[in-house]
Amino acid sequence: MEITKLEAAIEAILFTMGESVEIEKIAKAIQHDEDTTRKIIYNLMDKYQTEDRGIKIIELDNAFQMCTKPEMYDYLIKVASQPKRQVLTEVMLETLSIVAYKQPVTRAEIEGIRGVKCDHAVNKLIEYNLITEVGRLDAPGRPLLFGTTEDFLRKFGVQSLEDLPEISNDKYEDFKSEAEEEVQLKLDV
Amino acid sequence: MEITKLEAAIEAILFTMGESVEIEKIAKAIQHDEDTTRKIIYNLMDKYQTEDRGIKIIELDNAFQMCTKPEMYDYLIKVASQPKRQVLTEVMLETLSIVAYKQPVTRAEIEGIRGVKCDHAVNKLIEYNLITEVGRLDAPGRPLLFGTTEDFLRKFGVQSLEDLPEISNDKYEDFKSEAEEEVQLKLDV
Amino acid sequence: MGILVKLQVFEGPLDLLLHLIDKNKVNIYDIPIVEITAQYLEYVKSMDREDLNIVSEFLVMAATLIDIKSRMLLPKEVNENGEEEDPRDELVQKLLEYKMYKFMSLELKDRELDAGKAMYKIPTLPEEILQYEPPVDLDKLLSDVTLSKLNDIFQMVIKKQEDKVDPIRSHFGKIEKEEVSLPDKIEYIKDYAKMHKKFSFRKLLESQHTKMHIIVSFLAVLELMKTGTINIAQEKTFDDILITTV
Repeated sequence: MEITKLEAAIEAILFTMGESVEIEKIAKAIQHDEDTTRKIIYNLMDKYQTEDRGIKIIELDNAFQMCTKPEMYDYLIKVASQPKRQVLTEVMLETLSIVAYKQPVTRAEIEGIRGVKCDHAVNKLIEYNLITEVGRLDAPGRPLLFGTTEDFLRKFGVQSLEDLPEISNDKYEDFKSEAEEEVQLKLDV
Repeated sequence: MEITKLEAAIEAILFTMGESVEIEKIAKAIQHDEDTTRKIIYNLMDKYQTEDRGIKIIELDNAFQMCTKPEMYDYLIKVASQPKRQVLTEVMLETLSIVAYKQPVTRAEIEGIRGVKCDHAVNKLIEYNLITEVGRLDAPGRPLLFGTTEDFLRKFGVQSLEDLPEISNDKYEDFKSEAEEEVQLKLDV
Repeated sequence: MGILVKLQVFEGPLDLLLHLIDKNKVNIYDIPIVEITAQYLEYVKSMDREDLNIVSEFLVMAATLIDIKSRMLLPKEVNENGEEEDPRDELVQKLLEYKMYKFMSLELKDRELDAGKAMYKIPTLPEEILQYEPPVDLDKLLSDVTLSKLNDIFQMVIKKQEDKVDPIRSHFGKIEKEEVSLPDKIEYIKDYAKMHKKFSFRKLLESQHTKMHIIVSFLAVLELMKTGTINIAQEKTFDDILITTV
């Protein structure tokens, strides 16, 4: 096989593995002996020397690893330290409202109310520190319980959870009679 | 700064991050505007096309990510562990294609097209992070709307929704003429 | 006993219809509704009745087909433009749309095959950068969220949940599926047979509390006969059956 193809294969291997890979393994993968493999890698390493490459291959004992060139470090810090774009989606708002009013609440309960999985929303809300784990339910599997954080209370200017706008029983009754009316209408038809 | 240096920086960033990185972040890191950044990345992508490269850069919506070229797969599975693959059933694929092409779409719309309930498929697709809730329809009952995720783009090798295999009136026409041909054949017999 | 035929499984009524249209090599725009309806009903008849949800979806389509069939017999309806309406039109549109997405799902599957071969790399950020967590700007994040909006959202979510609860059916008692396993029942009858060398089949059934228990008991007796653990005898038709342990 052509050398270029083998170079490509080695590049792919070192990239995917991320960590150092023994020459023995690389040789097996490209089905050549270790000496030949080593020559190909050295050749590849030379190619990486050019200015337009941000990564390089280093040799460690009998292994090789791909890593960024040290002079790239500044760029990396700039990317990694950029704040993530934070948005509250409708899904997250719904989840937040359920946690606020039903806390402490399990993931399964939230899913029961919304009718869909909510892992992503819950994780994001935890990341944004709007909700947090507050314990575990004393039930099979001991599921985690979630509640709102102090940050949440502070942000909404609520002294304590009792200050949340009330969901009155009236409202529940309203919904109920509304639903019943609808059904009645259907039956009349 | 020279273009080559910037290319090197982008290569280093994409290599280190491993995950997809938004164009916005890359642009900030190399201190250029997004348009220029995009041009540099496209240029870099071209360079990766050569035979001696085993990796490439893919575009996903407004982000870029580095991955191995598919033809390297055979070498890679010899060293790397096989990536976990979710098997999609026919039902899930049908549901997914409806979401992909009609998004944002409600459960009821999907069911309307398929003629069967699809709760299980929708929930599985959410669990696999191929589709996600994207909001609610402003209609009675405010039903949830679903759309595809970045994982969907990656899994199906699609750059953006515009890049989906084309669904068009042509296809309808194809089906139509196919059907007509069949009839013609019968008449000829 | 009839011959067991393994039926092809269809994803839904439209899937089945497309299959029939394909099998009969007919034009989707000119479905021979009488034949197709007959074949469709034939399939539905042979369906496994276990999952009523699935069967009922196929039945809705059956009703639609019969409706179309009967309308085909009537003089054609004319629309506002004075054109004759084909009762099959709506179904044809649905079939075409479904067929299209089914086709696209295969295209997607092809793409998946190729894209699935690309491998990625886990992030290898230096530790100190990894540790960095961008602060969350709650003010910005929650800029247009007020307490009352949160309240509205919660009520909307709750209302949605209540909408889903059928007020009539929810008043019915809960029907729980009772698990009766055949191996358990076989054990039970074996024990029973140990205590009574000779016993009445009718008595055995009378001691079963639910229909499911009776059915499974019957199956268990059949099984024990097959394995030669018990013998049965019946004098006359409709007489009680006597069971003896071998």
